[in-house]
Amino acid sequence: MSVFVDAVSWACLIAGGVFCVIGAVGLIRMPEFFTRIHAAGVTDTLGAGLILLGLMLQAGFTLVAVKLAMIGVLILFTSPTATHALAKAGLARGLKPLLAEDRSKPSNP
Amino acid sequence: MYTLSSILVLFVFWLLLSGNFTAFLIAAGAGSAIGVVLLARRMEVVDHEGHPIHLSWRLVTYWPWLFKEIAKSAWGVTKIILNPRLPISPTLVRVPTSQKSTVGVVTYANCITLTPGTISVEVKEGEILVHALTRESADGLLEGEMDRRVTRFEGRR
Amino acid sequence: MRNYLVLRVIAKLMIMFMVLFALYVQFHGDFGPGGGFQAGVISAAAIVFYGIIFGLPAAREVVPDRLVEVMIAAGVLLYAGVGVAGLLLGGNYLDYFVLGADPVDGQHRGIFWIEMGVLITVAGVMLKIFYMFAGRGDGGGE
Amino acid sequence: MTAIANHFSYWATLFIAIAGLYIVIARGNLVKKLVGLAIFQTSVYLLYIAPGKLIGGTAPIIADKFAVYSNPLPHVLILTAIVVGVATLALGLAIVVRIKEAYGTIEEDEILAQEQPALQQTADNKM
Amino acid sequence: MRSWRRSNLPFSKPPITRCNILISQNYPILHVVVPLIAAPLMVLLRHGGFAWLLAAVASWSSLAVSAALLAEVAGGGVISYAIGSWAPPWGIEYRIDSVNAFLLVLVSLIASVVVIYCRESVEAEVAPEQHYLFYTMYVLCLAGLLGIAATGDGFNLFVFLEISSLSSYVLIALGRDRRALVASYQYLIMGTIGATFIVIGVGLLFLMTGTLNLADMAARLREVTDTRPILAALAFLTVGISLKLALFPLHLWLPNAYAYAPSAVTAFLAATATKVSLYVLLRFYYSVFGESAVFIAHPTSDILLVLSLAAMFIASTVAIFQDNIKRLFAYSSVAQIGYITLGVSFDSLTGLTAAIVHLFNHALTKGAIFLLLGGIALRLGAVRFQDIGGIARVMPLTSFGIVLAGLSLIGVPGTVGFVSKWYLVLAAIESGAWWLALLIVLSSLLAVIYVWRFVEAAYFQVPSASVSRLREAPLSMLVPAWLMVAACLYFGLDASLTLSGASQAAAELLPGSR
Amino acid sequence: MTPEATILLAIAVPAVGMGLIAAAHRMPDLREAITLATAGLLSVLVASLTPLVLDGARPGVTVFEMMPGLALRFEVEPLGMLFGLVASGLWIVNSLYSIGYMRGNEEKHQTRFYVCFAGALAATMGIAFAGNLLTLFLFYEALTLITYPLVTHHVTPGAVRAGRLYLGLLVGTSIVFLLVAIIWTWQLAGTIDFTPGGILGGEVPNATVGVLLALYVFGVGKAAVMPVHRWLPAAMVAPTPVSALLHAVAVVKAGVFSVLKIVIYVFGVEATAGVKSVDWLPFMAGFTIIAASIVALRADNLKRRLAYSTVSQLSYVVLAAALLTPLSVIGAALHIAAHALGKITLFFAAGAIYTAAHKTEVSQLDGIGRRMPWTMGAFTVGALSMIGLPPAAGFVSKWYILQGAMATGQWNAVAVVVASTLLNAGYFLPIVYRAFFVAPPDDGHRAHGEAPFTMVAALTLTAAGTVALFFFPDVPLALARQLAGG
Amino acid sequence: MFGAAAAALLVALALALTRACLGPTVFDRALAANTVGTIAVLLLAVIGFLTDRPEFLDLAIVYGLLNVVGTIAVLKYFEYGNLGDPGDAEEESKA
Ligand code: NA
Ligand code: NA
Repeated sequence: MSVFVDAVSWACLIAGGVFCVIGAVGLIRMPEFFTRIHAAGVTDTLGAGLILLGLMLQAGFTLVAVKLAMIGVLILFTSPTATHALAKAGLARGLKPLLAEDRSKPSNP
Repeated sequence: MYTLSSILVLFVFWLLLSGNFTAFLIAAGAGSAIGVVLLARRMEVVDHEGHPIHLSWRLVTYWPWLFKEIAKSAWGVTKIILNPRLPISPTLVRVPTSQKSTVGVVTYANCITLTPGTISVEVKEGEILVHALTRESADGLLEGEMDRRVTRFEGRR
Repeated sequence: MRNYLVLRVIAKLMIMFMVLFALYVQFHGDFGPGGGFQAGVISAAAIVFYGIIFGLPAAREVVPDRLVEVMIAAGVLLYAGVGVAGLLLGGNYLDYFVLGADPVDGQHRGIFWIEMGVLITVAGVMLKIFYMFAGRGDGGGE
Repeated sequence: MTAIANHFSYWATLFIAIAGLYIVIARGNLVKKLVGLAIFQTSVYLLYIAPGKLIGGTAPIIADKFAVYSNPLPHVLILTAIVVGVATLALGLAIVVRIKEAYGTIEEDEILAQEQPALQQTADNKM
Repeated sequence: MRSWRRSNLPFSKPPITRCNILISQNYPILHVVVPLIAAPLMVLLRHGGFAWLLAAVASWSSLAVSAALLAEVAGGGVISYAIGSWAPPWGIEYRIDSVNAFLLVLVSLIASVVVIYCRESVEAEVAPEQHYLFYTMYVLCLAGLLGIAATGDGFNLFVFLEISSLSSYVLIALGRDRRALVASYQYLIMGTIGATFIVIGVGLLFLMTGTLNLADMAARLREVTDTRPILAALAFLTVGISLKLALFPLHLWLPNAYAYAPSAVTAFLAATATKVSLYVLLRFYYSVFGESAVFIAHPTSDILLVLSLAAMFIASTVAIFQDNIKRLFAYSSVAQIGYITLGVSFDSLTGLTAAIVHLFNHALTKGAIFLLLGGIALRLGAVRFQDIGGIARVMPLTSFGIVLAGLSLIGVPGTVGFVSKWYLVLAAIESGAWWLALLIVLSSLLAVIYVWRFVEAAYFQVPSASVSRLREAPLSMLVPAWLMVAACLYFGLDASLTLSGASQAAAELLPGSR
Repeated sequence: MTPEATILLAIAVPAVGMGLIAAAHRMPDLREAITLATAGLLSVLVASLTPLVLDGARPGVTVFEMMPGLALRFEVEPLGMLFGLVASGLWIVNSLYSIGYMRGNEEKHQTRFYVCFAGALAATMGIAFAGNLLTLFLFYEALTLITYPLVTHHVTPGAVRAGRLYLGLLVGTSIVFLLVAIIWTWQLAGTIDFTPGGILGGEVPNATVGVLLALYVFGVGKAAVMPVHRWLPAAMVAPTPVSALLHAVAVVKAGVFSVLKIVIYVFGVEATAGVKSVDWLPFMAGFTIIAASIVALRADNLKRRLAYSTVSQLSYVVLAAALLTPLSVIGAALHIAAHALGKITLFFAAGAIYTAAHKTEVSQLDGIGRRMPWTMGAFTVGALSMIGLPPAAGFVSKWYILQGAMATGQWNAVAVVVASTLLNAGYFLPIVYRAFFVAPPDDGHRAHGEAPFTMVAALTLTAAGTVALFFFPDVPLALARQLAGG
Repeated sequence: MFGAAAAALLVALALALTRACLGPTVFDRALAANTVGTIAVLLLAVIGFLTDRPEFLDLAIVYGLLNVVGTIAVLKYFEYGNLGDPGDAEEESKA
């Protein structure tokens, strides 16, 4: 049991770390601001979630796990909020997204 | 009503954090919960928006679906990032919303943002302006699956 | 920004938990110094968050300027007062051991009140700073 | 290992300190200078985070039921340094705000330019 | 060494006999605590007059406590006081010996005199709603300076340094000229860089020795083999402290700060702040690193010597060409600091005595001058040469006081400046460098020039209409200022007290040469 | 009254007088009365000490310790006694003269003038009775500062310039050279008390002695050895009583007094006699004597001529001290007194001419002796004393100096004295000749007589003194002999 | 294993910091800073396990809270020019 949990938790940690790096790579690779937000999302969701899950598995059913869960919930609530605020502010301040297609125009005369 | 339930929720939150159950800490927790709610009333943030207690039990069914969606779309974005050609087709799109309450709309908007590949840029009357990384993810959103689930999660009052 | 839907809802959700978490840190920090500082920062951050979303006037109504100043002073006074109390009870300055029936108890009490002083001061100072700058400036940066 | 950690903290300290100082010196904008100053102060935290030989080994925060903790705890020191840094930054910004109100600018050269005519005038008066 | 609360354990349980309050036992901390408590009280009460009263009481009690401490250690004793009864090196130790007791008395004395002066001066120069803020910062600055002097803990020293620095930035910014803001900003930048250098230096020593207690650090440094970080620490500390004490060429913040601060602030800071920084330098050089590590292993002496000479000549020369008289005397301060560091550079008992006694003497002299200039600023609004022509006719006491203190700057016998010069020249001759003795006295001729610029402006010009209307400065400002002038003359004629204190302190720092 | 109290009173009386004079600034008559009373009291006090000193006593008093091992100390020895007598005595006469001059010329700031004058006397007494170099230095600087307002009395741009030079040279040299010399002495000998026979004897390397002597001689700028003499002619812008103070009563006398005292009590006449490194000093002094005389010869302005004459005469004292023989030391001491009496007479006369006739140039003095016989008579006596001819005091002092030089075979010095005597005659006798034997020009100037009575009385008194010193040099000679006897 | 996760997080941190330095717009920097914050929170949690000091979790929570407040403060500053504007003028609400 403990070996199995350990293995899963290691896997989660590694995968989480990898996703974090991938998100960060995306942050570098993406051509402009709005597309970069999507890349950051990978770090915020899958990366963070997997690492926290891995740690929780290590902690077992303890207070530490509760706190880790709390961090998870915190990220769950704040990350999209901050991201949304960023995107909104960018658009409001005249940042033009690089678009392949703009389907918002018709309803926005 | 909101006040009492808020105090209760905060007190439970305290106990969860604390893990220590000495008389002093429990008393401190109760006192803190009451004090915080009093402060929050002063700020006028104790209402259905600030304390959506009515939604709590529906989380059980909604969150697993959400996590699955997040994992799926995150994997999609990962593939794009790792693809040397970086096959993106950024798209702006307006997504109609069917939620009745502000909490519902916010939940929908945040869920859109939370799933990688789509971000809500502006929340307006009856629709959300969404920026999608690819046409496909925009199309996926327009199918309305998430909208329906959030509306169901929001429930009818 | 009170009409900024997403932020408003999230802020309303978070603020109470932030303050409670601050108090949690405060009350559980009595074996480790620094609890008061973190608690002060978090509770001030909660008010600042409120101020950002609902506007400076609203924040000023919840925590008036005069209260902020009193907080700063009272916190420092509390800190120094604990020190003097140790001194008056026959110990050295900031001597916790003489504050209770036995040294352990005394240390608990001493640190608790010290940390309380720190919390109040730090929260006061952070708010003071926020109030000082929130109303001014028009994008002096880039 | 400790030695490497120590040296790492030396170099990191040095790097951040120089970077911060560079900003302080090179930038003419008073706010940017303050940002540089804040970065410069950050270097201190790094230095104190890697204490090689603390008296009594690790610094306990919660150790046993009742333990003696010693005062030179790195994180207390860093915390204090942060408090000092925040206070300095806040005071600096407060002064900059008042400079802006008094001079209408926060660019160093423009402020100097405003004071220069005054100097010129005193020189003329003396003639 | 006598320990006031001797403890061998990390903490010691003192005998719990309640209410055996011996206030005198707590003297080593009280002089800091009293102003520290006074500060928040002022903020709570927000009343200018009350704040002044509180500041006065705090300053005077600090003076009384400091004097008692000096009397206690005058015989060469050391008082060790453990904050919170945590025995050093675990806890923060306050350590009073004849060196810092001397400084404590100086700082609290100046504060006590200046605070009387503040009543009228601050009324005129600071907006009424900011009076309580002024006095809050004043006592905080005092507490910081006293704390720096008293503490035996490296990090605590940094904290007090920042308390005093931050409050002095505020005090300077309260000046009514808008240039005060820029001066305060510049000082903030330079001062923070200096303080950060100092805390980096302390941190390096902490890394090497694992202790922050200065006495303990000194003992452990002897065992450290890797000397490169220690050299780095020495360099960081030297540069940092030099910034704070405005050692040439790191003095750039000083002239504007002194010129545009409120008069009382200029007097207080000029008389105390740089002096306390100098104490820190001496403390680190002699008590922590040790004389041999600083002066024999490295060319510290030569560097200090060159910089001091540069300060003496260049700053004095620059002073001559100033139009703003406060700025003139600010540059003179930079030059005078050069004299002090020159004394240190000799690394001899006489040199150190000269440095310490000049530290005291210059505090009196500059304090007096800036207080008196404040009187002119009060009446005239400005202290520039073109405005003060013939002012001696309408403000005879103020002008004559400045002349007397100016004579002390020059080093005319019968003033404290002469005593300093005597010992500096003696130290130079002792070290075999009689050419240096000539340079010392030559540089004081520059002081003759700038002091005489004032004399000629004040006495030999016909008062303009605006000057003729002026009255003598109010008594509450004249009395403190003339107290300082009188001290300049008294300690100039009878220097046995100051010299015995200084040589005792020097001997304390340089135990080998006693 | 104990001698100790007398010494302290001698300094305190003029100091208190300053305050009283200042207090009486609205009542000129009372003010001048106080001045005269103070001067008289001071003379009595100083004179009362003379018998003691003549009997070989050296009354002294230590006031307090200024720095460890360095006390503020007074001690009366023969040279100081002599200087004190001259200064306090001449102050009476000078006060008398000043009253006439200041009122006659309607000078401004008269109170300040009398206050500073009294202060200058207090400082001079401190110098005369100084028991060690530190005390001497203290009062030396005090004298410079208190006389500064006198030099700049007229507050004209010229006066301010002269004041700058006065202050710059005197304070500058004293701080740069004298102070360093004193501290060096202290470091070498462990004491700076004036001790008969000197304190540097033996232990100090010869070269150091030479350097030290140079520091002292040029450090005492008031002795006006070239090239630090320039302040003296510049200070001529001051009113004549001030010039008298500078040239006769106090300032320059304090200078040469200090040099002589330092040579006798710090270096020691015998101890230094064989030291080669001090040989430069007679040459420097001799050069000053000759060079200043030549300048005086070419000066048309009367006060300027007198000023350069002073520069020249002062170096007699320095030269005499530098000869390092007992006889020349007697001559040096006597010359201080003789030159004081003679030069004050000359300045009084110049001031009287200016007050009565508003004439300042030598070339304007044709026939003036007929209108101002008393004044020009006194002038003649003073001139004789300067030249060193009987029956004037200058003869006595020069005689001793020459004897000292010849006894030790220092023929260069003899030559200097002889040459300078000729030069002195060359620039003084023509004035006497013009005054009495050239007819006054018919330029229609208004007729004038003598100057106000107090002035004439004063200059007559000093001229009489000059002659008296020739015939009755007993007291000064006795004091000077004690000096030489060691 | 915690070490590997920590190393990965450090790499991610470095990349995010690179973006923060590169910009080019303020919003890019803010985005990068926000990501840095998230990574730092995770790093703190991992370090807590690595050094067996669970109190780092509290630190992580504190950091997370401050991160979001900080990001929003920066955005508000750039959108409104100051932090205290109530922003009532803006029309967005549907509630
Ligand atoms: Na998304
Ligand atoms: Na997203």
